[in-house]
Amino acid sequence: MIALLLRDLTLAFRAGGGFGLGLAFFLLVAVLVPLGVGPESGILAIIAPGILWVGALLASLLSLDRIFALDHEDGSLDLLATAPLPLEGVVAIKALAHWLVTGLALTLVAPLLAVLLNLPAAGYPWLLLSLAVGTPALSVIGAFGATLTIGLRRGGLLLSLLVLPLYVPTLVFGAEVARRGAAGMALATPLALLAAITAGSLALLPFAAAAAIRVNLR
Amino acid sequence: MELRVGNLAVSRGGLVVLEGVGFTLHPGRALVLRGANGIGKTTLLRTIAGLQPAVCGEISAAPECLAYASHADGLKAALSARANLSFWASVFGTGRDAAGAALERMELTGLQDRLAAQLSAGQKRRLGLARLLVTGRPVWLLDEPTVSLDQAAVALFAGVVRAHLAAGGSALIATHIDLGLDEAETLDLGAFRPRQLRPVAGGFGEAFDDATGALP
Amino acid sequence: MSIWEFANPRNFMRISGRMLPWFAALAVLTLATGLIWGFFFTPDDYKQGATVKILFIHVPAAMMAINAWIMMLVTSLIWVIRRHHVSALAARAAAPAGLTFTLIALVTGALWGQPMWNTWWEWDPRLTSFLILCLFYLGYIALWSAIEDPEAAADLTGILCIVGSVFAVLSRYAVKFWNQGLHQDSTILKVGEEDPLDVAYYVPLVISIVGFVFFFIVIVLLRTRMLIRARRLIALEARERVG
Amino acid sequence: MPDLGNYAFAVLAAWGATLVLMGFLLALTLVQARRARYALALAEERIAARVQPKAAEGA
Repeated sequence: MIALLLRDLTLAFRAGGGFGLGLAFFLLVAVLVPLGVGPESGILAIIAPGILWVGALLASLLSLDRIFALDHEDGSLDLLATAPLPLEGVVAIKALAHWLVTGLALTLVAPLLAVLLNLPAAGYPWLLLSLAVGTPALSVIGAFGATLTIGLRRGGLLLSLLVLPLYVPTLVFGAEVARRGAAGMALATPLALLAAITAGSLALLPFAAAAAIRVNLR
Repeated sequence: MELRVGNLAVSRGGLVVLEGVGFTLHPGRALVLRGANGIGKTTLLRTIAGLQPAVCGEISAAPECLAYASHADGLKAALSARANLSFWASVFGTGRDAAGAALERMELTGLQDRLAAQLSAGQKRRLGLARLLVTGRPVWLLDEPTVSLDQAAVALFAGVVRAHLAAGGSALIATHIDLGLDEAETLDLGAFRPRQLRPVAGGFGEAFDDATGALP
Repeated sequence: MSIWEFANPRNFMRISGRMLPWFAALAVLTLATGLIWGFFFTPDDYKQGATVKILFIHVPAAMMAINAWIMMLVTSLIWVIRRHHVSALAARAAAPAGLTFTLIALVTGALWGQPMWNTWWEWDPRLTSFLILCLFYLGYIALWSAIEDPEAAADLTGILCIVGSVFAVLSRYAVKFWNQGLHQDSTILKVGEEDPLDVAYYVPLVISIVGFVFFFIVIVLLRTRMLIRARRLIALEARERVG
Repeated sequence: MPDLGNYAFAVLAAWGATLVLMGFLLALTLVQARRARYALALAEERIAARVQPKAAEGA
């Protein structure tokens, strides 16, 4: 299991692995939105939590189709399926690797980009916390979506269409936590619900994803 | 570990392509599968490896004793030869030394730090086959193992298989090339081809094509 | 006769072929009655004026948009658990109907919202939920048509439908939480309470709902029969190729 | 025709859109159903034509 995690991380950091891609996209969103909306810091401060959450969501969407499609193409998915690892574990590890290179990285750079967007000072810890709690759900849900489109040649666009509606609850609660944090409101309820979605997805979706992989291998 | 296969039927694309397949593979023996292209050698091997469900029949060996090597080598182009192999060694829990020993056996030690992307087709194939050595599993299922190997490499690989058999392992090989294995018997799959291709029971094909005439 | 008789495509074709004209007649009858009554013979509402006439298409379409998804969930579960092929095809057949109803609910909602709330689009929880439902339908239909192997397509869309249902319910509550909304609560089940839906609207509305149900049944039957024929065609061609 | 007052546009547009969408769904379904029926009938005929001579030889 650890070997698989290390391999996926190594591959992500090697050339063409897509590690920088998500971060660069995230940065672009944070730079382009003020250019589009206008430089008024009051408006930016209000929309900052939402923009950062949507940016994080799209950045993590960007690299989803690599999770399984590459392994399917070069045959390692077959070999992994016959290896002494449960497929559910393979899915969980791959989602974890995806989270480490996208979700975690995005969480860590989010405060820097929040400066660009004039996020009120009170919002920083909550923005970080909401991303840290919510992005694992984005990776697991995305990994599930990726297993549905493994066998398709141009599955990228379809994958986005399948995954986006599944992302809605995570986005709503995650952005709500960040927004309420920035406005200094009570946020225990959305935070608890966000954590519940993450925990539930982590616990159940690997099984659905493993079933989908088995269907695709046959 | 004895691999016994009895009355096995396998399907591809919703059609039964082989049925009544039966053989026993004893430790120390090899069985070469022969048959024209498209007869279902790959399908049979994948079914035995547990990657796809059998239509019916028994396979005695648990998937835990089988090591499957497909057409594709499952190599990561961005990793070195050694890193590729060490990964599989740790997945199969055979330890750090297994990868080095396997590289040596397949005469890849000199290339171990090269990225897999920079290996030639034959070298990649050898690296893919070296993976079998690090699985530590007794029954090898090999799908066209000699593709893109030159004569010397074929002989090298035949030696590796022979050593595996001598150590009490066994191998089921789909190939057109004579590996020169004295321990090998041959099984012609042509005999198991159904006289008329029929859809799998319970599949979409059978449900909609029972050949009893038009739908009402 | 057990309901599983339908699981055999041949039985399904025979029985559905016999039932189809009756359902079609019922659909025409109830739809015509409900809609004509609703459009021509109902009074204007004292608050909403003539726009209340949109009720007779908006409410049934919205109900059927959700019911179609529920039917897809049930048939997908039947496929995943009991592996009856007709069930998988019925799930596929229901999707375009569900998508159409969702679109109708959205369009009529927007047209109704404009005079009432003074805006074409409001990020109201119900409207937003329907927009998300629309995305679910699109993804489901796209996945069906993208996968060639029929068995794999049925399995993967089944898994998507089951997982998607859970997330659809979650989205519903998430969106409710996110914005309490302008939308009035559903009043149809509150007859007899304080501000009930007037009986003058109630009867034609129920008839029109029944009409939408029959319309849905007719569409699903027609499409399932079409998909069964398409499957048999694929099976025959496969047989022809291999000789 | 009932008097729709100020809301004529909203009501007529909503009803029109509904009828168009439902009509489109019905028409699409009927066309697809007809096409499937036709294509299948052709294939059945072709197969029947191929099977019958064989059966005659056998007898």
